[in-house]
Amino acid sequence: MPIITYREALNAALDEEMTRDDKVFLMGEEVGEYDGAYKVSKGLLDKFGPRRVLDTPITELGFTGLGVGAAMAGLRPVVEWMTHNFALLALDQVVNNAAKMRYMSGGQFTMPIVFRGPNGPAEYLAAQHSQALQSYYAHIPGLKVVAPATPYDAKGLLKSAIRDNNPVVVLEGELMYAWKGEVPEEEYLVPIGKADVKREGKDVSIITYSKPLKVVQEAAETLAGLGIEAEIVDLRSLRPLDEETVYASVRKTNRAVVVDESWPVASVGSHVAWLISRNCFDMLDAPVELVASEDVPMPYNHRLELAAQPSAAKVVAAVKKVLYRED
Amino acid sequence: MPIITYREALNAALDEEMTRDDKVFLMGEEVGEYDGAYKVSKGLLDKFGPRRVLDTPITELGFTGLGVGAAMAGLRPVVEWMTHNFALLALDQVVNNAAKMRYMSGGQFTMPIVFRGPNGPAEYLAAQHSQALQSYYAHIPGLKVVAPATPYDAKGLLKSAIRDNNPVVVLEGELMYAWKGEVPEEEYLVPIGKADVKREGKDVSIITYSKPLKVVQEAAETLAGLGIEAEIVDLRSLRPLDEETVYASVRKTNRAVVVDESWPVASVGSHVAWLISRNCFDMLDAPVELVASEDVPMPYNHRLELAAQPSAAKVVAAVKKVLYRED
Amino acid sequence: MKKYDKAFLHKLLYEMMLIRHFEEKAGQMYGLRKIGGFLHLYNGQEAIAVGAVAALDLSRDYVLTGYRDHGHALACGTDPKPLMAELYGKITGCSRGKGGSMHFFDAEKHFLGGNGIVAAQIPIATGVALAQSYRSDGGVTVCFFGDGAIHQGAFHESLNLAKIWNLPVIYVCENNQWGMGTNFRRVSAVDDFSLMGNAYGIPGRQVDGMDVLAVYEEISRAAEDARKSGLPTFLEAKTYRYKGHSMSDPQKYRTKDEIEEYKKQDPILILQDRMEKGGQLTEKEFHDLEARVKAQVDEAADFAETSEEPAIHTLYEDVLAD
Amino acid sequence: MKKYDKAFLHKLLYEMMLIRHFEEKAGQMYGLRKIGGFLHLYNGQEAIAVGAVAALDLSRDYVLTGYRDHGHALACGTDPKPLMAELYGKITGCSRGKGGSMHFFDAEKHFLGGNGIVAAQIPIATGVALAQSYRSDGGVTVCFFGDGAIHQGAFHESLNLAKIWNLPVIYVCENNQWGMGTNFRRVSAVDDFSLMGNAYGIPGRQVDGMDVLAVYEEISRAAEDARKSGLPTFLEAKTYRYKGHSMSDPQKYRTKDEIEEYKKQDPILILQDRMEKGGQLTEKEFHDLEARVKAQVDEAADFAETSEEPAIHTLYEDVLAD
Ligand SMILES: Cc1ncc(C[n+]2csc(CCOP(=O)(O)OP(=O)(O)O)c2C)c(N)n1
Ligand SMILES: Cc1ncc(C[n+]2csc(CCOP(=O)(O)OP(=O)(O)O)c2C)c(N)n1
Ligand SMILES: [Mg+2]
Ligand SMILES: [Mg+2]
Repeated sequence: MPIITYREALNAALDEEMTRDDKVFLMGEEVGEYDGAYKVSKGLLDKFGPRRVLDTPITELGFTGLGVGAAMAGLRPVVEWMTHNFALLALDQVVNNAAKMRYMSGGQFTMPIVFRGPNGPAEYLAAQHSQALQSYYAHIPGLKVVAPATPYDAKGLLKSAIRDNNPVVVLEGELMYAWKGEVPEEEYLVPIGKADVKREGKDVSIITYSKPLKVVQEAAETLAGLGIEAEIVDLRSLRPLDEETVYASVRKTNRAVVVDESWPVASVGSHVAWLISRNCFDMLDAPVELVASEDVPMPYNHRLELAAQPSAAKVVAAVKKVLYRED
Repeated sequence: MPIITYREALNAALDEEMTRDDKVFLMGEEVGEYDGAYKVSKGLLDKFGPRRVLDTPITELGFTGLGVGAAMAGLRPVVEWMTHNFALLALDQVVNNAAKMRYMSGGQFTMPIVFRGPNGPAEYLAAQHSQALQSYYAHIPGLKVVAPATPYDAKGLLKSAIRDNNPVVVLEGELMYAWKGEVPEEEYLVPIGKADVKREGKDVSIITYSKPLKVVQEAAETLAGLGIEAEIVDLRSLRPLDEETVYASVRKTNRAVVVDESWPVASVGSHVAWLISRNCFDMLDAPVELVASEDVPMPYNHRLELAAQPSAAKVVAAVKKVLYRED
Repeated sequence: MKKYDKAFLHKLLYEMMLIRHFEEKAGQMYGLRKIGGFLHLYNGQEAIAVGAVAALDLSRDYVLTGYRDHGHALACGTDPKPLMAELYGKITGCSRGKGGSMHFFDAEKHFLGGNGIVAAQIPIATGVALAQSYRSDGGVTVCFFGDGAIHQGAFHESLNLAKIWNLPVIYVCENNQWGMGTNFRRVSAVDDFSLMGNAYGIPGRQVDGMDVLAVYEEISRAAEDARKSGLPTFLEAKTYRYKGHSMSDPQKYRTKDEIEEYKKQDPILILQDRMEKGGQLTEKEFHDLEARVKAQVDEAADFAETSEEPAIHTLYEDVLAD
Repeated sequence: MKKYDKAFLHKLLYEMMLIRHFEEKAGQMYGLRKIGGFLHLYNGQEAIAVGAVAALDLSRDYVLTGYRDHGHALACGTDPKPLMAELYGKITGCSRGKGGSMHFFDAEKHFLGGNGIVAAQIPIATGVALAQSYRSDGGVTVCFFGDGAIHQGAFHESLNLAKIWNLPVIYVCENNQWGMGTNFRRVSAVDDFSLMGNAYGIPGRQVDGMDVLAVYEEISRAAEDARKSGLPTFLEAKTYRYKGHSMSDPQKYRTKDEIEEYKKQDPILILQDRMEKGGQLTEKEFHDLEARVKAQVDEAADFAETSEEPAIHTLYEDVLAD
């Protein structure tokens, strides 16, 4: 199978869906002539022309709202936010319109729109440019939220998101764009709402999604060296959440660690940790641990920045804790 | 002790703090000549004049940002949002500037600003006007978040918020403005970060805050009739969270139900439920239950609207569940 | 006046009267607690929705507005029955009882709401126009909003986008003088909103919003521009709101005299008077119109009254599409 | 030229040279990976920050800008040492290594940042001016932002507020032609931004942003207006960005020739030339200035290099004030 980057996988998904359906178009800052701030849309303007690839001014609220209107009128917009940090300016349109239009109208409208862009910290970018904001989207009924962690999932989920008749938020990652993985030539979709067991194991379930998958995989290697077999559940989809796959894993391992790069309070991470605590109550041999980012804004200094985020060492420590193997 | 409304308590807090400190001023839509959309600022324009009570145009992002600047320059703004629903438009200024300015500048600035207004559903207002958005604020390091449920707490917490050198979000409630309670004549403060046991009991801990306190109190009465003594912990402050008071209660009762009127996913409610699950793991005789709003946008129809929210009946059912007294 | 045929003028008059009467009935029913929440009535502003929509072709054009949306839905031809039922929160309501007064929608009639967030409809409408331009379908979108909405950033962002992309959108600011209790002059740097298009190279004009034919003319012209060359237009329609902002508004900010003064310019009276003078309306015809309007609104109220409440399970419906 | 005294001109020249050299050094150190993340250099635009700040009295005035903030901090008189140390992420940095390039701050010098969210500083600066007006302290706030920022709703909301409340704020749009890879004409409905004040009754002017004295004059005049009558001003300063948007910008959107063309108008060259012609600068004096600038920047780099990394526990500091 060809090995391509996460960036290329997203690009291929856009390309295929734009080829398949003339209603699909891309809009956002620098998506066209600049080929995308992170080059996800590379070549699409050349291929599809300025009708289908629209460079916007810096007006997150405005162009997001235009996307909502275009979707109500029957198009299938893909709105690229240069990063999710900037999308806070557009949140009203996402929460109050995209997510609620169908409900408020008693089901008269579909809202086939995708909001996508990099989320979470990259490197040396400080507080305003390093937020993992998935909890804001996951909180809202009427949205779907996906967070692919591999090129395969990125392509398959973005294609599903574009075909979905509901607003779907796609969480990518600047540092993930260069990650590589196998992606088949043939067309495929990854369904929204299905978690994926990325590693099987019997001793502990590590539930994660998005960029932290990498540190979790590193941690799993380290743990294997200690004779601990971790199972890794990649949620992939945060809303809807595939609770059953999570519980099935915990039923097997009786221990769970959730790893999430957002802040801990009122987060997807603590929510999943509670769901497991409640729904696997009788199976749990230890409290569910959460490895989140530190509860502080992100600093610029790189050492501090790394210290603020989930790391393999933190994951290993949390696993040892749920196994009562603290040294 | 005099009995006054929640609205009057907030008004008194504003009045006293504006009297005490010329740096304190109020700005927002209709706060002046109209006496406030919900009359919280009644009489303040007459008393303090237009320099200290500013009617703004409908520009949530703009005037919130002005507040941030005024606070950086040494004033102590109280920004009233007509409701927290509309403040989604201003969230960027709250999250990216108010909450982070101190951190990004290495501690050079204080940010003495209060953001306040009604939060959560009232009646017959449908999806865009009925959101309980506390989880958005509680998620963010650099903010403080309070949610008083009685006139006493409202006055004491708002005064503390105004004196705090950090951004404090105050969550009020349209339906709570008419609630009455005892408020002393003498000045007092309620410290930010202290929960309050509103009812003592030994059989179950019900952890709640803000408007749901009322249905929880009703439920506690019903439960008392069934011989079940519920302890009610009113969090009052969501960030910082007084975990110790919560755990002390659960240590006593061994069972917990969290009641929160926001949506369940990635919420303050599910976070607190996880904290208890983790930190009282060995004490818990049953999984922690969460009574939240239904995971749907709010409908207009009143029966549906009530069905979407926490009710005394739902709380009673959850308590019975954690006591394994399901009928 | 001569150039309009009688049937057209009767239609305009009928629609304005229908809106007026619908609003009166809604106000009454609010008083009887059949309707709850915020109810923003359109009395006084009827000429704007009616005159504007009369200039459109709703097989391809679209209309969006804010929360004061009853008049626009009726002008688009939505049956008053599901609208009144919506106010009652019934399952037969246009939005199945989920939207209420602020969230009227009629996808079929190309009425895309109703929006409770001040100015949120401005970018959305601009996006609808983007879809029209994308499909080159010759359609036009009319976006209504109030004098209070014009200061929101969304207005500025949208106008710039509409201009740089040549979108067929007509922005109509219904300046009814008040945004809740705030006179527009108190919160606006300029008195003449038509200036505000200049910053985006968009032609701005003022129109007498009490004169349904003037509105019709302006929108016709703007729609033609939009269809031909994809040019956006910005229109300030001067009008007045007779009722309080919503039902709970004590209206201390204005005098009864001020209201009475404006009522002399009543859009219905103006048209009625002109038609009578032009020989296009007899007294009998007017009474017939009144009777028809009354019957239609009564029928709507009956329909609302006798319709079912939504079943509890509908709470969980319409969240997501398949 | 005659009316400026020599010391003043030398100061302007020195500051522009200091900024230029600081940026060159920062760029080099980025290449050596001493500095990471986004680094937005100010080369080409020095006349704007320097000319503007020269017209201010920073004992009572304030300055705010966006993420391309090195020049403004230096123009405000912040020592280059803590600035360079900030770029290195050191504990001796102006923001203790927490802010980096986009978040320079110097509370003492009344430099209030540095902001990474395009246009977010516009309402904030307007709020600083509100505080000045509130205290009637005669102060003025200057708010810098780019041609890309002007389309954000925050701009529109702020200008209206500044005008209705008569706030002493001077908005300076540094039109360097490009917002990242986007030429300003491609995303703007109007070519002449100075028009955009009209919608708010705010006087708008264009100024040659390569001419430090022209900028100084305009800001002096605007500051006087603001101090005397609390009037906001809007200024478009035409300039050019020599370097890429940030260090990772391949700059395919423009030609080398375009850059070279603009460099002929270099703000430092222009002033230097005028001073030489006016007899206010000898070759020796210029070399001395160069040597001083170089020494100061080298010293800053040494300081940054030899400063400590922040201790891990500082991660948890500066979140909340007491
Ligand atoms: C973003 C937002 N802010 C505030 C409100 C509350 N609000 C509802 S209507 C209104 C006044 C709007 O006035 P205008 O735009 O003139 O419309 P009119 O009511 O006159 O039709 C306000 C402040 C809101 N719904 N949305
Ligand atoms: C709200 C927001 N949207 C997008 C970005 C990403 N971004 C950073 S700088 C920039 C271009 C800004 O151009 P301009 O305002 O002209 O300033 P210049 O870089 O030319 O100084 C963009 C799009 C951002 N930081 N904030
Ligand atoms: Mg109005
Ligand atoms: Mg620029």
